[in-house]
Amino acid sequence: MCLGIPGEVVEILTDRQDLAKVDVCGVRRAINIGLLADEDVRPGDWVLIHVGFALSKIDEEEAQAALDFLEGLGKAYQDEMDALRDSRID
Amino acid sequence: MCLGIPGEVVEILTDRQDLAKVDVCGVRRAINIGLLADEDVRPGDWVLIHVGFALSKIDEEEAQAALDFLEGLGKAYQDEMDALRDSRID
Amino acid sequence: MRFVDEYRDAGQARALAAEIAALCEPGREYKFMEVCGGHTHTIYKHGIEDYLPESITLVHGPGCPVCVIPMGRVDDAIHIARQPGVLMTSFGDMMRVPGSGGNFFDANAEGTNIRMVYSPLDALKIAREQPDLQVVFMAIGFETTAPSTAMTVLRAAREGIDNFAVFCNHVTILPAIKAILDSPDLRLDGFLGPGHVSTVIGCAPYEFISGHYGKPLVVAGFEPLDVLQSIYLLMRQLKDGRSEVENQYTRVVPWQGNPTALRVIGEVMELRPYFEWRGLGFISHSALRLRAAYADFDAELRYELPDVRVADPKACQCGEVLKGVLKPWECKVFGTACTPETPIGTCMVSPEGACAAYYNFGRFTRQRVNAT
Amino acid sequence: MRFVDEYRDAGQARALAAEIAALCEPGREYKFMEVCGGHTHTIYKHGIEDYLPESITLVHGPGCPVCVIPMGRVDDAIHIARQPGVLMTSFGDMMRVPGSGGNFFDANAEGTNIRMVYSPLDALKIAREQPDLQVVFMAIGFETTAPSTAMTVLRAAREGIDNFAVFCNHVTILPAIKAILDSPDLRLDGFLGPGHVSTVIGCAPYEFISGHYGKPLVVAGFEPLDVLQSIYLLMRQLKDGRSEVENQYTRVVPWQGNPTALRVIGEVMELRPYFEWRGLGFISHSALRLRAAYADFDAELRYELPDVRVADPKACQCGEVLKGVLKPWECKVFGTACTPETPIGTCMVSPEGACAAYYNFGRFTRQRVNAT
Amino acid sequence: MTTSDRERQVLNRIERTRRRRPKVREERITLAHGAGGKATQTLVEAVFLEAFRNPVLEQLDDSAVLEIGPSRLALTTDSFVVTPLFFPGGDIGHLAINGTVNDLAVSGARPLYLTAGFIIEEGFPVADLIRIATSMREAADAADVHVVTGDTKVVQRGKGDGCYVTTAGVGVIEHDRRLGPSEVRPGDAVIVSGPIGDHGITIMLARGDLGIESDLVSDTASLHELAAALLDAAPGVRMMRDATRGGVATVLNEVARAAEVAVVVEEDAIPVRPEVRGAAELLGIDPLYVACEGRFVAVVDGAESDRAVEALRRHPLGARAAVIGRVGEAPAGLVLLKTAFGGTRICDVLVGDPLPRIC
Amino acid sequence: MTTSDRERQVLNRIERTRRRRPKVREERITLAHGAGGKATQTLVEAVFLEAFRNPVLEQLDDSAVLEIGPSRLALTTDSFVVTPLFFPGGDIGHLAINGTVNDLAVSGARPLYLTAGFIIEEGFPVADLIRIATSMREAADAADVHVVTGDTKVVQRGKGDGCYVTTAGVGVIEHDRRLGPSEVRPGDAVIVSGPIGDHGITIMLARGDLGIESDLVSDTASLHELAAALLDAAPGVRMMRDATRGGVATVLNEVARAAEVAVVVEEDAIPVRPEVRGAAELLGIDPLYVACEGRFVAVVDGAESDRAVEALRRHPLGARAAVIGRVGEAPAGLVLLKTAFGGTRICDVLVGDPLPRIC
Ligand code: SF4
Ligand code: SF4
Ligand SMILES: [Mg+2]
Ligand SMILES: [Mg+2]
Ligand SMILES: [Mg+2]
Ligand SMILES: [Mg+2]
Ligand SMILES: [Mg+2]
Ligand SMILES: [Mg+2]
Ligand SMILES: [Mg+2]
Ligand SMILES: [Mg+2]
Ligand SMILES: [Mg+2]
Ligand SMILES: [Mg+2]
Repeated sequence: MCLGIPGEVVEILTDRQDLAKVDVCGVRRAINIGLLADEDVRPGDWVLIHVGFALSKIDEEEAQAALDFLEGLGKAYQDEMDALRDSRID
Repeated sequence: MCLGIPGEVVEILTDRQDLAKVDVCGVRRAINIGLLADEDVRPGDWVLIHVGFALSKIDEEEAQAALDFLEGLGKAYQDEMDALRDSRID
Repeated sequence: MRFVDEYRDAGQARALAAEIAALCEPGREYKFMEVCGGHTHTIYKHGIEDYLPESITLVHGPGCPVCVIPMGRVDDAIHIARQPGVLMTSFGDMMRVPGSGGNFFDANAEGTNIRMVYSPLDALKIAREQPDLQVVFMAIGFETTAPSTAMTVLRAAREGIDNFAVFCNHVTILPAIKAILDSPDLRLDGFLGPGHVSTVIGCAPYEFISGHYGKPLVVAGFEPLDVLQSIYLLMRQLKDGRSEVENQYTRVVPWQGNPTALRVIGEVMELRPYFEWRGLGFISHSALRLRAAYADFDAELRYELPDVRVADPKACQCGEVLKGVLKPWECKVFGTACTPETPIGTCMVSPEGACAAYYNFGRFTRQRVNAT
Repeated sequence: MRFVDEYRDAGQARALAAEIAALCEPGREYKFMEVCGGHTHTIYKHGIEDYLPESITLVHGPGCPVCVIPMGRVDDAIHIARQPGVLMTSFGDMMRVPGSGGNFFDANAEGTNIRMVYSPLDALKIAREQPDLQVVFMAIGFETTAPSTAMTVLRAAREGIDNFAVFCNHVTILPAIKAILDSPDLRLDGFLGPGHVSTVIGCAPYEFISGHYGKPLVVAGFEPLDVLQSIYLLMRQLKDGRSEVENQYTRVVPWQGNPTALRVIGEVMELRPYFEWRGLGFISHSALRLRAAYADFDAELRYELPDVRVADPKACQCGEVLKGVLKPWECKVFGTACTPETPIGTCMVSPEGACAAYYNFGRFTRQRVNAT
Repeated sequence: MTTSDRERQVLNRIERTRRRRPKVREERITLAHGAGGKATQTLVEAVFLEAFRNPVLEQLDDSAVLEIGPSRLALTTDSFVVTPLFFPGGDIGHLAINGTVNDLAVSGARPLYLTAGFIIEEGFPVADLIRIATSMREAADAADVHVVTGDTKVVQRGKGDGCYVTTAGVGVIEHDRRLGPSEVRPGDAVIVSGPIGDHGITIMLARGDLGIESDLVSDTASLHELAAALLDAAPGVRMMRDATRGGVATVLNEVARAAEVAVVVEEDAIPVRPEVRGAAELLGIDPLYVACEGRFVAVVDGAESDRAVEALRRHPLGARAAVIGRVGEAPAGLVLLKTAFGGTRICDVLVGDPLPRIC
Repeated sequence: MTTSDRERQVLNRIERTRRRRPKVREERITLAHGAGGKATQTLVEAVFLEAFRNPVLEQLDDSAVLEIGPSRLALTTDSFVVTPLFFPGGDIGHLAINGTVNDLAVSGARPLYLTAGFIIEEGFPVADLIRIATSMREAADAADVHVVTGDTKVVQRGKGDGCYVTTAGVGVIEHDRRLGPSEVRPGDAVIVSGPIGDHGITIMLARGDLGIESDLVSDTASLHELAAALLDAAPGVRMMRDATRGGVATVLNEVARAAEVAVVVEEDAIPVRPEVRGAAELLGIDPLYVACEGRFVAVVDGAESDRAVEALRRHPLGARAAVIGRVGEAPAGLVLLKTAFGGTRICDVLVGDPLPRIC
């Protein structure tokens, strides 16, 4: 019910400024962007889609930061595992 | 369209005096006898049925008279034919 | 089946045939018109012509109520059926009668709801049971059928059923016979009178035919012996030099008709000033409509009808066939472009239409029977 | 799939799992409630529990909007759908929720016309295109979904579409969390905050939880790494002795939420004095209804509702499951009398319901995985 | 040229027209296309035969006869859309089994295995479905066949009419006789296995809207034993066909056309129950065109007709079997009816059928 | 008793419940009964299997396998009620042929002859009917089968939905291997013949009411060559089944239950087109449950899995064939999914299906 899917805005419909064509993995749907009226949505932006409405704009910098954190963690863990394995081999 | 079928009245419906149950070769239907209001239709009478209405009561005497005529004619013809054949055999 | 099977005896038929043959004057041709499509049907269905000498020809008349409905009326009916909420009802015979844009089945295929009923009372019953529907009954038929429609309207009025209406197309037989008698291109020796119409109107109304026009008329029943006997009676009149109205069908037709039925028709309906008959054109005072007192039940008033006159297809010669001027097979499209499957004219639709009866039952038989 | 697949990496999950394990104090049990059914679904669908140490238990919360709809509201919806000309619409999740006399599919089998739509705007579109229908949209959902309903009502009003109405069942998340926090029978160590609700209401409203109740809350995304990372953040807070509202889901959730959405909700809807939640009973100020200004679009006013309170089936322990007091499998009818095929309670219907998620995805896995 | 020469010319032109390749003139399907008469025939030939054309299908027989490995098999299918679903003497379940069994049986096959596909309307009572399945089982047991595979679909309310059933069947042909309308030749005798029209009239009355009451019951039955008995008794069986939609008249016309013979039927000899006749007269229809679901028409060597009828009469379902006519040479392609009255008329294929949805 | 003992007890009780004889609890048929999930299964077992019970039907396989004389034949049927009738990549005509050909092919038979029954709604455009028949011919030619007999019914407007088609098919089994889900054993490999879910998603989007655009086309295709190639390449083929209504997950569950094995699938290994995934995410459905009409699931001896996949990939329809999992011993009767994330979950039969009328 609270399902939210990220999609990329590919076009703002010229005849209906509150509608954007959004692409999800190659399928497209007109999504109402009226709830992002203050946000200046443009093609190339990513939005979170919920029951035909865009609920929020996805913040790519925040996303990158989170991924960086996770990757750092993952890398550290991997290094540790490798070290462990190496130490065992020794 | 002007199809008329003879049927035998088997019952006057008690709750609807303008309806009679009529039998045609063993199948039965309620038939409106309102057009025969002056004729005192009773079980045992034969009527001519057209689109759910009885159009006339069948006159059994007249029917018999016609049949008698036809049979007389047929018999005379048959006798003649027989005579003809007999005369040929001779 | 009583009152039916007795009148189908082959032995008696042979006897009657012999009598008829005996009445033929050598070298003379006889032409009798059976007015009623019911007779046309009987003649072909039972093979009555097999009993007749070559010199007697049966000419098919205008008495098939389905055949005489003009295209425009079919279009009007479909127009009514297209109105929202309308259930159109009629007798099965009407379903295949072509309008200018197809028949009732075609209309149903495109979304109308047109259903066959056995009786106008059944249409009224649907209206009573389904008050959300507007039930229209397309009434067709001669005086035989008009009383049933009238009775149904009376009942609807009595019960106050306001979702019921009649699209009235009842026609009267006498003006049509008169039109034929007045047409210059047809020579007839007498008429087989319409048996079931006569149960209602009786026999006296035909006296202008035997009197003014000097043509004998025998009111005839619908079993094959009835028809043969009626021909026999016609031949007798000719032999005797008489021109009378006779009643062969006495078991069913009282001379005075059915006064109740006539009263009911008169109460509910009145003559139209004129009405178009398919192939015959406009004939004065030849059809019935509802009286003003029953205007509430009159579909012609309830629905705005296009009421456009549609010309018969060029190839159609139904008029000539209905007037008896042409034999069905003489129509240029008979059996090729016009078949029961793809009828161009109405006479090919109703089982009582001359073209349909001849196509379905009659063709080939006379010359081929002995081949088998 | 961008912003999705990146958060499903098994390697990073192992790293996070190691960090989480490292934060566990020996001998201590941790209980975190995921408020939102979306999280419950993610947890079972991706097998997140496989990464958690035995000492951490995830407790499923009340945040599945389908699960909290009481039987009486389903009955009311079916009652509306039974009115002539009504097309009832709702999200697919609602179709199988049992009312006292069956679910929407059963109602349809008996003659109603209840259809799934993807968006409330689609319901409005049907109303626009089929003016003969009365289209009712059964609105369900938390603050995530309420703005969409509100926007749809605004559009209907702007366009003057008068054959459209909303049967409003929107609920608000905070009173439910508060009810749980106030319930005596549950000890929790923290909350995974509902990510998509928070896109609308933001993070600040949760501060009473970390403040007044002293329980840490992390607003969490819905991919499995989001959930693991949020658990990690909760564990850190516990380790650090902090109790704060944190936002793990910063790529989607702004701290302040979506002011436009909040404004739209406020314009169209107002809090009800109280509302019944399935299993939880009546909760004050926990649901929304249309404001008087939009009364024309309010199905509760347009149709006379039976509005009968229906007691939950005796065997049903959804209330305990929704409060996190019972694990799904601890309900006496779980998996035998109550299955997704024959649900007794709502938690077995929605894919986000704890019982459904556990039955469909979770059962058997923990102990059997290694067998294969 | 005399009048009768002209008439003969016209009639010949008509016969040529009748034999022309059929063409569907309508833009939309009407009920007539399903009624089993000319419109159905035209649709089948113009659309389906045209699309699928192959030598087996071209026979348009009750069953397709196939050589698979060393076996000769018969394969057939029918969809059942009767309304009402339950009627005096049976229900759609009986029809669905018996209809397919009969198509196999009249092809000379021993019916073995059936498939069943159900298209059910949302809201249909499960109890009625069970009743239909139970009837199918009963009928299958009676016919000694097995339903070995099936399929179930559900369509939205308003997209169906309760339940439609499609069965297909496989049988094995254990003799090497060739059967089929084209095997018929002049001198053969035409037989019906029992009184005609019971099923069609029963269905029509069961709908209730005609207000006609009767004690009629459908004749639905499986004819495999009767067909086998006939094959045993008369080596000169030319063809059998169950007289379903379109009735006996339609079967006879198929024979006349396929074999290029005249079929001459004696009206008097055709067994018709009085009630069938009564209902038919009331409604203005002809029993010759009314469907049976448990009667077949057979054509046998004229010399074997007595033996054939005796064999049929020994079976309860054939107790009123009768020779109803003979095959002649001319007019080729036509069915003639000698009326009880002593006249002769044509008996053509019906254009429309007043009885839709009878099976 | 510890918590986890208690949990295990509960779970065992559930498994016993799951295996109980199915009972239809509803009084009326709902759309779920036709969606191919649990409700369909229950209806089929409780009503049809109960009524018709015989050893062949009990297999509930794609086709019934019959011994007729010296021949081993496969017989199958399916009714097609898809809406819309015409969709990207095909129409009901393609489905009706390919569906039945595939049921024969995955039974290990060489498809030979088909029957076709049409239930057409009054008013249906004749041009559309011709289009459907033409598609059927195309598909039949491609599958090298012949439509040898058929039937046509017309139902009133409002009693149908344009056109329903029921096909039945006969094929011959020219080898003596036994195929079927109960032949599966631990150690076997699970294969799908190509990307899943294209058909179901295409149909759902083709209805237009979701407003989703895509370039997806149905995968409808006839799998007879692919099935034959697999049989040739891998003597250890245990079973094949086309993944129609209910999708791959439903087939896998049938295998797990019939063979009393655990089927363990790697989520990562399942070929799914991005567009299918996108549409499925938007709609909240799982491609594993979405129908294909041109893909099968096969289980082969684990040692032959590479050879099997190579053989499939040599055919254009199998270009993206892949091993998606393995068969284990326990938990018997269940399908487990190893998620890309590294977790494990159950993958049960779906109760309702969000996609009615897809075939
Ligand atoms: S053949 Fe057709 S067009 Fe010609 S007269 Fe007869 S019905 Fe009319
Ligand atoms: S098993 Fe069913 S009744 Fe029990 S809590 Fe879960 S949903 Fe409710
Ligand atoms: Mg047959
Ligand atoms: Mg058949
Ligand atoms: Mg048949
Ligand atoms: Mg199937
Ligand atoms: Mg219906
Ligand atoms: Mg299959
Ligand atoms: Mg099948
Ligand atoms: Mg199949
Ligand atoms: Mg058939
Ligand atoms: Mg429809």
